[in-house]
Amino acid sequence: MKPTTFREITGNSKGYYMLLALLGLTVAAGLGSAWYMEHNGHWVTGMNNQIVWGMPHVFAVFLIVAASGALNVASMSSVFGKTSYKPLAPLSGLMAITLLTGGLMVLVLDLGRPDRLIVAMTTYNFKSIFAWNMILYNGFFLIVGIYLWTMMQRNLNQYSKTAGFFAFLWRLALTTGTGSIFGFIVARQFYDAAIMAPMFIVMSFAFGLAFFLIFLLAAYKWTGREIGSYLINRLQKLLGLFIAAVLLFVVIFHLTNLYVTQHHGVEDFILAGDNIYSGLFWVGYLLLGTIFPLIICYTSAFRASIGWTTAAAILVIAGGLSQMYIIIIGGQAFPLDMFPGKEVSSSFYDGVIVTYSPTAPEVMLGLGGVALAFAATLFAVKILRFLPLSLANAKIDPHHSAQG
Amino acid sequence: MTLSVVYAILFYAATLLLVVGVVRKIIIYARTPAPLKIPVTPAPTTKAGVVWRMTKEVTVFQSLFKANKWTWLFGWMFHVALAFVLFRHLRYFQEPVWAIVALIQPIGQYAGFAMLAGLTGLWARRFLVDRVRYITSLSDHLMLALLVAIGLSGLAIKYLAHTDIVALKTWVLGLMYFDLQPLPSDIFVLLHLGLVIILMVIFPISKLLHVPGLFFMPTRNQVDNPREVRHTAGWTAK
Amino acid sequence: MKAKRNTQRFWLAAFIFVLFSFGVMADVPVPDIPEAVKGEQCVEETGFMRRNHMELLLHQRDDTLRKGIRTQKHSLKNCFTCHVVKGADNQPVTVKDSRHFCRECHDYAAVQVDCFQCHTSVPGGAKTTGTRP
Amino acid sequence: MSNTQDHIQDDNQIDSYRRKLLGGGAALAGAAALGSGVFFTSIARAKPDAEPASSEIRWGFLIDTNKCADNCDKCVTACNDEFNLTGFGRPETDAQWIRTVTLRDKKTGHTTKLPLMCQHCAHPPCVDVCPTGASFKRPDGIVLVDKHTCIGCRYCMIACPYKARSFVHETIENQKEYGPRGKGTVESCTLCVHRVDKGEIPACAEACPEKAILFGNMNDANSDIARRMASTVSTEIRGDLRLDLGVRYQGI
Repeated sequence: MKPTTFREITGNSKGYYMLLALLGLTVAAGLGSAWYMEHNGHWVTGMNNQIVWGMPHVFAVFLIVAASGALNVASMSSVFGKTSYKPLAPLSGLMAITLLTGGLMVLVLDLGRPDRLIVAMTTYNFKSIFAWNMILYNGFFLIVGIYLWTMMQRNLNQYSKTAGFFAFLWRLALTTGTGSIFGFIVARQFYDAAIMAPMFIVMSFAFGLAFFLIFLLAAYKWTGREIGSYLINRLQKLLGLFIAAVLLFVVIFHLTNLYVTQHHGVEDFILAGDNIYSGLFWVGYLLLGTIFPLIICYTSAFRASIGWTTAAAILVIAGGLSQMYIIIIGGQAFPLDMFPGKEVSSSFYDGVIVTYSPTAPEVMLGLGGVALAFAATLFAVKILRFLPLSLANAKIDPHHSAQG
Repeated sequence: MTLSVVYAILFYAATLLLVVGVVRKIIIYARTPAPLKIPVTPAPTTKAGVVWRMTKEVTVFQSLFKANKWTWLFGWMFHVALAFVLFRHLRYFQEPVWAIVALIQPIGQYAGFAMLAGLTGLWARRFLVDRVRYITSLSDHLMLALLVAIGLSGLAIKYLAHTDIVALKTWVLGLMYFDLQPLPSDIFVLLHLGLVIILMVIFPISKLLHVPGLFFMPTRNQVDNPREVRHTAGWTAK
Repeated sequence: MKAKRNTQRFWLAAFIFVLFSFGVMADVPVPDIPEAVKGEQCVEETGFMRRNHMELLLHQRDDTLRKGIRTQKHSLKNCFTCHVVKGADNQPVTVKDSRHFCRECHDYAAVQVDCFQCHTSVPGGAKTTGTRP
Repeated sequence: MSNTQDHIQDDNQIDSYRRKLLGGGAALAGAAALGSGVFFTSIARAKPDAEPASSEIRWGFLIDTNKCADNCDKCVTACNDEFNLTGFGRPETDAQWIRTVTLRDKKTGHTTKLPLMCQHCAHPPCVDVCPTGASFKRPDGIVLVDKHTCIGCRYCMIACPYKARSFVHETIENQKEYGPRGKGTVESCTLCVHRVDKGEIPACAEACPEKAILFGNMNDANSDIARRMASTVSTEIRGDLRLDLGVRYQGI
């Protein structure tokens, strides 16, 4: 195969600027929301002393997990030698960086004291998984940055495999760290599960690929560059595989909880409760986020369709957000079990299922993070050579080119 | 008090040299004819387009970005950080201080480090890249050394040995009010101010003139309309 | 041609004149630093305090909070207790008032004081506001 | 029984309680050891100002829930007064450093009431998870938040098994000199560290009319709290987590 030619997109159409402006406005709205929240204090959000992490964390954790997953396509080529994915590796690395940027923006701007970011970056408690995550996130930027550099500067291409390997190891560590934020919490019934770490890794595969697909397919469709059915089909199947893997882990997670008697309460609450969480689980995650996209990915009727694959990716993202909402909000809504066998009541919402109603600024901040990730990617492909001129079957499929 | 007087005189002299020197250069640039239409294509065909192009040149260094990513990275980092640092220094010249200056002020502290990082990158390039090393003259090193020394001495005041910042500001305001005040004689303050004086004096005869010079680049500031409008400048105007 | 050159020289001279008249002949504004009510020397020499009070405060704060060392010499409380500024009602003014000891210089130098986002800024603490939970 | 005796002197009240609990003989010995003095309003020795907190000491509470009266919240009021914990009429976001919790046994219907605050764990999960080390434990066992380095991430609130911490959701302007509090940081019971360092006992313990909250040095075998813990059974809330709490309860 001939080496792939990468080119900046022209990016001077009305549509391009309108899309960029729309994303920019969303980012601005997110920043404005953050300012509003910080200025007034967090009481203007739906978060309180019971639900201490809310919508911003749903979006932030989701984006951070997706970021490491977005690197997956690159790892497929550099670590697992799948050469057909090689032309996609630069975009994959780019999205890993932009998604993480978006996620961290949301996370940092929700802090009670975002002005002390410098404290967070310089003062570490090494027993805290959160502190490790700060190092993992910063290191991820660095390593993926180096990886991109080795891919994009020709005389460094020889090192890109090594760099890609380290980036792969690092992204595994990063998602393990993110999952462990919840996995290491002994106090809460829905957390405190070692399976959180590997489950987050598998979730990252699906979420990251979904984001990647949405951007890739839209970019090729709107720029009029060619993307062949071979590649779309492969990516479709890959997405299906990841969705199925997530389902497996979700099933194991809940089965374990259902087996352990003391977790029956919280499982009942999440899966069968008269609340939003069970609805999000069965409809949001299972039906919309898992079964529908699985059908799209594995049914020949939808084979290699740009539109349907995009739809599947959007559904995966919707399902993923549902999952995050269940884990983060649901896990906090269920009361702490401080006094087994006792009915507990107090002025501080002990013993009751607490409600959470997110307010607009929180959601706007979260959406601002997503918009930032897309805006940065959109801008980057205009000024740097991330996208191959063509992803036609002849350029990708080794057999195709062998015949030709 | 002797030091205050000496530094005050030096500052007045340096300011005069800087202003007169730069204005003189600007006049020279402005009067230098650009007889031909030579905008680098693709070039804008309207005046508004030229303004947009120059804005991009000034704010994001567009042509440098297209030419060399590493130089752009360090160069841009240095210039943006410098802008923040200079903005932060406005507080010495105002009473009361503008709210926006007070707001940016803390960011300026970190910008100091970014500025040094950018300068280090730019300096390293003059040693590490063969072609650049070949064309580097002693004065290029001097300018970089001067800027680095100014940055280091400034950071030293903030992080190593504090000064009486109120007294320092009073001294600076004293220059503006022609009401001389005592200058805190801390070593890093004297060093920092002394180096800035040197920079101000050298500025009008150094390559730092690219600051005003950028606006007079015919390859960038011309409208690409040779067929629509007859171009006259300098001797062609006669 | 010669007339044109003279015009240019005139404008140049005018410009330089204008530039220097930005400095107005007037007294330099200086912060009005409240004297210590006790009329005593500060806990350290004045020049030292003006340069290094933040280091002392940081050191004291860590010692007090983390180790439980409760000596008062370099405490924040000491600053605004000795240099208390009273308002029209003869009550100490809080940091919201620009005459507050800490604000006089910090406003002048455009340096934020974070302390009072958590700490009280008047001796004995401010009056109770708000409702009981 | 103790409800009817709140006018009686401190020592006598303790004595009567001990008599009831231990029987006459042990009570005599106990009373002798307690001796005279007002140990309920001051502890044995005030720490010199310049001396750092000692790791020899482990400050803690022993709370007798049997004495906790149904409609009493004097400990809560005392804490709120001590730190000016005023609310904004928004119970979901207003801070509570100490609260009374009512327990009702699902089978028997037996109810118990107890004050719940930061349990000052020897192995505090909040300290483990805090990314900047703002949550920390003093050598003498008091768990605090260093508000100078707290970034307001609230991970400690997720990790605390007792929901003992509050996030400051709005601007506060009525702090006490010894009790800094500020928007965007996390806070909780400080075990009245400012009083303890002066040799006084925490505000809640002082305010309790039934003397249900006993404060003292658990490491000192001669202290009242250590003696009482040695002689009667006490429990830790969520003892299964093995956090070695600084707050022990009797009667639950």
